[in-house]
Amino acid sequence: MWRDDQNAVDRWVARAARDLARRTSRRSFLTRLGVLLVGGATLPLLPVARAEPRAQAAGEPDPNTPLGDPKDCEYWRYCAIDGFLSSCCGGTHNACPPGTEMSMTTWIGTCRNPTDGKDYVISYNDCCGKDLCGRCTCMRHEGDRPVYYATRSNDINWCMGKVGVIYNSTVAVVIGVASDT
Amino acid sequence: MWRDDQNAVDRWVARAARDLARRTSRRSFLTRLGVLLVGGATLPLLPVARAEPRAQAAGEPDPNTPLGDPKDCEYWRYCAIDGFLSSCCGGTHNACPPGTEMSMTTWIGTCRNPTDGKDYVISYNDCCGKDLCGRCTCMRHEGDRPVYYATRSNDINWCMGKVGVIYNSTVAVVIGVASDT
Amino acid sequence: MSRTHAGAVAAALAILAGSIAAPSLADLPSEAPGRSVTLPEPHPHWMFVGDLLLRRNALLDLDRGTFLGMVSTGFLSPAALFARAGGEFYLPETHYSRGSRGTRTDVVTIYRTRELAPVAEVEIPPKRAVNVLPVGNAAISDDDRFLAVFNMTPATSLSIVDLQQRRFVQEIATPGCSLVYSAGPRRFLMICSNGSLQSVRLDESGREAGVERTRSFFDPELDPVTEKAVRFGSRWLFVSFEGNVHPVETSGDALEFGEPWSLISPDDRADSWKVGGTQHLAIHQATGRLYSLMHQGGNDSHKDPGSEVWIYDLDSRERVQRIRLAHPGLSFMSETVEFGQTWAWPFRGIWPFALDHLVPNPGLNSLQVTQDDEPLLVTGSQIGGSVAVYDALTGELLRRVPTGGMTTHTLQAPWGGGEAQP
Amino acid sequence: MSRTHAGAVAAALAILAGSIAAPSLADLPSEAPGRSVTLPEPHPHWMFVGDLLLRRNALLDLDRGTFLGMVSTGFLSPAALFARAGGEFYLPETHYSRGSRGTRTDVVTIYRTRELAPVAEVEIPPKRAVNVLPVGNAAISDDDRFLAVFNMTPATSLSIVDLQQRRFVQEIATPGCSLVYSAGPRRFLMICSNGSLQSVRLDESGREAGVERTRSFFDPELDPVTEKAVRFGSRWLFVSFEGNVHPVETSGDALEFGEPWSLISPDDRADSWKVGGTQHLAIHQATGRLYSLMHQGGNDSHKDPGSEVWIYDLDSRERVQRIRLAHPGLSFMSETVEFGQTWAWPFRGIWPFALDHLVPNPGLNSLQVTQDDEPLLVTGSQIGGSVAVYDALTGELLRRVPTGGMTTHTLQAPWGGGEAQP
Repeated sequence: MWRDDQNAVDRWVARAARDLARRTSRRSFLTRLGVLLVGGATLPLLPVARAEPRAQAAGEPDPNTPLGDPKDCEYWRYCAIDGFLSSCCGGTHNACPPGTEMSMTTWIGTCRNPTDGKDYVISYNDCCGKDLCGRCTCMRHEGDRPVYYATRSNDINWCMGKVGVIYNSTVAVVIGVASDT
Repeated sequence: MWRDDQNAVDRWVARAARDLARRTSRRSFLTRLGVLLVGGATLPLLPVARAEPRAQAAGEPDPNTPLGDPKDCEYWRYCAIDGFLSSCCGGTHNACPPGTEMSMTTWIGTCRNPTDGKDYVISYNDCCGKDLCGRCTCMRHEGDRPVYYATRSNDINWCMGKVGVIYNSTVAVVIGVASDT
Repeated sequence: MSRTHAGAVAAALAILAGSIAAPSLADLPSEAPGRSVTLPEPHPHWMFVGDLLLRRNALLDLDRGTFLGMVSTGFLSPAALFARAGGEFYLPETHYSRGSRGTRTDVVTIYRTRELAPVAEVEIPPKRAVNVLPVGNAAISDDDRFLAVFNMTPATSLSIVDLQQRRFVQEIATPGCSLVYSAGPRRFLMICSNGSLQSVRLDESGREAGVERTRSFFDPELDPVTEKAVRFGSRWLFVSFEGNVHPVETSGDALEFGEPWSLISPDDRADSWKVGGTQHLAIHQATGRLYSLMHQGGNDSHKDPGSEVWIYDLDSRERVQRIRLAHPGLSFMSETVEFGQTWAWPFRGIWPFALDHLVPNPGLNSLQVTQDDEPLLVTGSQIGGSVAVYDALTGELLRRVPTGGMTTHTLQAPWGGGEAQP
Repeated sequence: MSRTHAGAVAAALAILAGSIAAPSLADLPSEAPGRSVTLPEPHPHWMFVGDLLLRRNALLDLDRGTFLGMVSTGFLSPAALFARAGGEFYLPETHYSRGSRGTRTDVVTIYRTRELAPVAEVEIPPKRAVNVLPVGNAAISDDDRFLAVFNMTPATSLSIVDLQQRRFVQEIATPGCSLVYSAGPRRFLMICSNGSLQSVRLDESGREAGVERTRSFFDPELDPVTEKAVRFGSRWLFVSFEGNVHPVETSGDALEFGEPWSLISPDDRADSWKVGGTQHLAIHQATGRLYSLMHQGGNDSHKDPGSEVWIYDLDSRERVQRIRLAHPGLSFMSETVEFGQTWAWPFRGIWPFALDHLVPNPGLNSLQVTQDDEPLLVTGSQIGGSVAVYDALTGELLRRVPTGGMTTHTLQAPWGGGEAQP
């Protein structure tokens, strides 16, 4: 079972890497549920994501001192995110909340860092194993495709395999600089 | 395990029978969750119980042709009920919804049948094994006591033992005529 | 009534005897606890309405507006599968031994419809694709014999269940192809990422008997078909983001692609009308009418809710009717007198306001049509627990029916028309 | 980071190499996926807030108003138990093998606090009392060695768990007595239906070493004490519906009942002030102040939400302060500019209305006090996901903190003051 998952992950990353696309979103169904949970269902006593465009948040020349607000949906790394921001759920922009496990099957996007003007390959990993966080819903989806085009589909719950299918939140991890080639 | 439950049920009924009380309610916590589910959480697109007093509903001389509305919280048998009415959830006033199991540990109340003016011993049995029905919340509780006074406590989930603890709805079953002695 | 129930009742009556008077003729007779309702034969106007948040599917009587019962589905199991015979239905489910953690177990639970109770379950590999698609995650062979469950780990495959023998048969690897649709007694279709279809044939024991790929018939990048395909007899209709219908005939040995046609005229396109929704297509088999949920929107709006239903004649391929959709929830105005009176603040005050001011339509995400001779069109909104019921032939709004739920997702009306819906 | 993660990352980077430029000095370095946050040492101003609908307890930082993490609790597991050492906490949980059906399994899950992750579990008899009490369903011996879980089937008993050896020890039948409170390293208290207390003593192995009943000290019919007792050092305070405090000294070998006293003066009683709520009592151990949630109501209002907190000095038994409670939710006014903008109808329109018109207080169901030298008073409303934070000494409202949840139930601030709260 695990070997199977591991192979799946490799196949997966391979497919994703061959299919870098910009500003594509995922799992909007979970986000919608999230909006229900966070907004509709508990209205009017609940917080909700800042989903309206803001002044462009700054990037970080030094990842240890990030500029911009990683709890803000407009933070540069989130250009293709869709879900609850881990940084509002007890985690950070690139680490999962305590007690959750990061999925290794991910959607990969490309976002421009406003500080150095470079495009970075961002991996959007889900944090799994605990129920919906419900905070900081962030939907920035374009180019969504049906489930059979999996690397581009936001109807898929990327909590898969070893980490289980229960979705909590999402991080945005810098994997490298996108080449122009 | 089952023998244990059976004994528990017998002890239970014995205690309940020795402690007939009028218009006592149970499990208001579930009802409150219910109100959240049915009212608050999904507002304003959901139905909610008719919990306001109405013209007194009639009783039934013939149980096969009940007068009064068993989907109405004011129906005479519900004088001590607290929960979702089975009759709004696919069941009837004295039978559980399809696929749910009736609990045998119950709270017992005494209600007056407006038709014949007699007091009847009513057993409020929970329907268990499926999640909250969420329809026709009916709270008519007085005389609630703490959990250690179990036969009078509405903080207890009466889905217990063999039928499991998952609560769906509640019925009101005529057990007999209450004696004046 | 089970013996244990009988026992407890006996105990109860015995012990209660002391405080219960001897029954006189006029008294109501004692009733037996322990009974649960059994449903009559399913009616074409019954509908299952899925709620992903409450993890349940509610069964409604659309004529009487009543709640007939429900099934708890577990985590993200949006659609049940229905035997054409009608006596059973099947739910692919995913459970964890400790709720949200522990050991994952995937099963196909077999329900007897009239009891709404599980009568058996077949364990399958814990690889079921977990998403919210109303169709395409599982399918039943046309003779009710085999059930195919789509797996994604993210490696894609099918798990085949023998419904007759109640056992798991085999997992069939299907790299590059996803989802599953029934096409005959021993054939399932899948959609591949290159825009082609794949036929998976089974032998009499349910084992793989051959896999064939078609040419690619659409561009998954430029104008992909949605997963929410609809079946018209032996034909499957796949509809693209841009509203192009791709018919696929499955009666022959090889699949035949019909001429694509468009649901959207140049004028409508100019007004930026688009197909879209969570469950945006349905067909009334007897009249050959296609119901499509429509909205006005831009690119990537293929999942936006609809404001109208457009009805097409599948023979002439002409639009024969437009229905502007009503709000699915205002039915509760009829209950406003009591509505919310007993709620805790703040909900008490919100409902009256909602009635006065919240007239805009939430947009409809889901649509379904019943298969009898007096068909009903039903629409639901993702947010809220109510569906609107229309006469599917005249488009007249008949009533609104509360679901008792928090969200409305998959709509299923499998009974009537002689066979269950795909 | 686990090896499997490392492996996957390696794979990812290798495969991605082709499309990733060689890093130059100015570039952001690649980051390692797979990391999860570990919490610092628990702070006295951290609080767990339970949500029964979402089946979770959220951990909040009351000073910074941040969300530190959460635990999924399963069906109706309102309160965790905290080791005084602070490194662990324990959740009695009930799970079914198929979600809402199948085999029931009850466990005590052992969490390491800084990871918020289960590190072990002890299976106990599937008899756990399933209710919403914030206290009384389980207790830890004062030396952190044994955990007692209250069972109700409806037969009552205790399940004893050895936390050191991580194993279930024994079930102790306790007919007529319910709930459980810690009173020393080897003694638990229970409340009996006749208004007395029962001491259950354990031996060093956790097995029953003796059970004694006290005289009945209250009338369960006329003026019962609530289950929400509070502990003040070695003394337990049981408070009745009518506001009478019954102190019980547990330091000696035998329990000693102190003189009852009243929280409600004749004048206040004339104004029909009553104690009440879901979690209506808390004590700040260092200052000996008792915090009581109060409301004006009639009979049977003992679970009505409160509008004020009355603070008493436990030495003088005088009320030293009254705090009129603020709304726990209006903190979100600070987010109104964005609030609901992205919601689907109808919620978009409701929030502005709520801000303008829904000023009345929802009533507070729960209350808690932190145990440090700068204690915080926290109040929560059953409906909604926000808590109000006050200076527990001055009563000044400091801030409101969102919980991310739908309902607010049990509040727990076990850290600080040198020991966990009862």
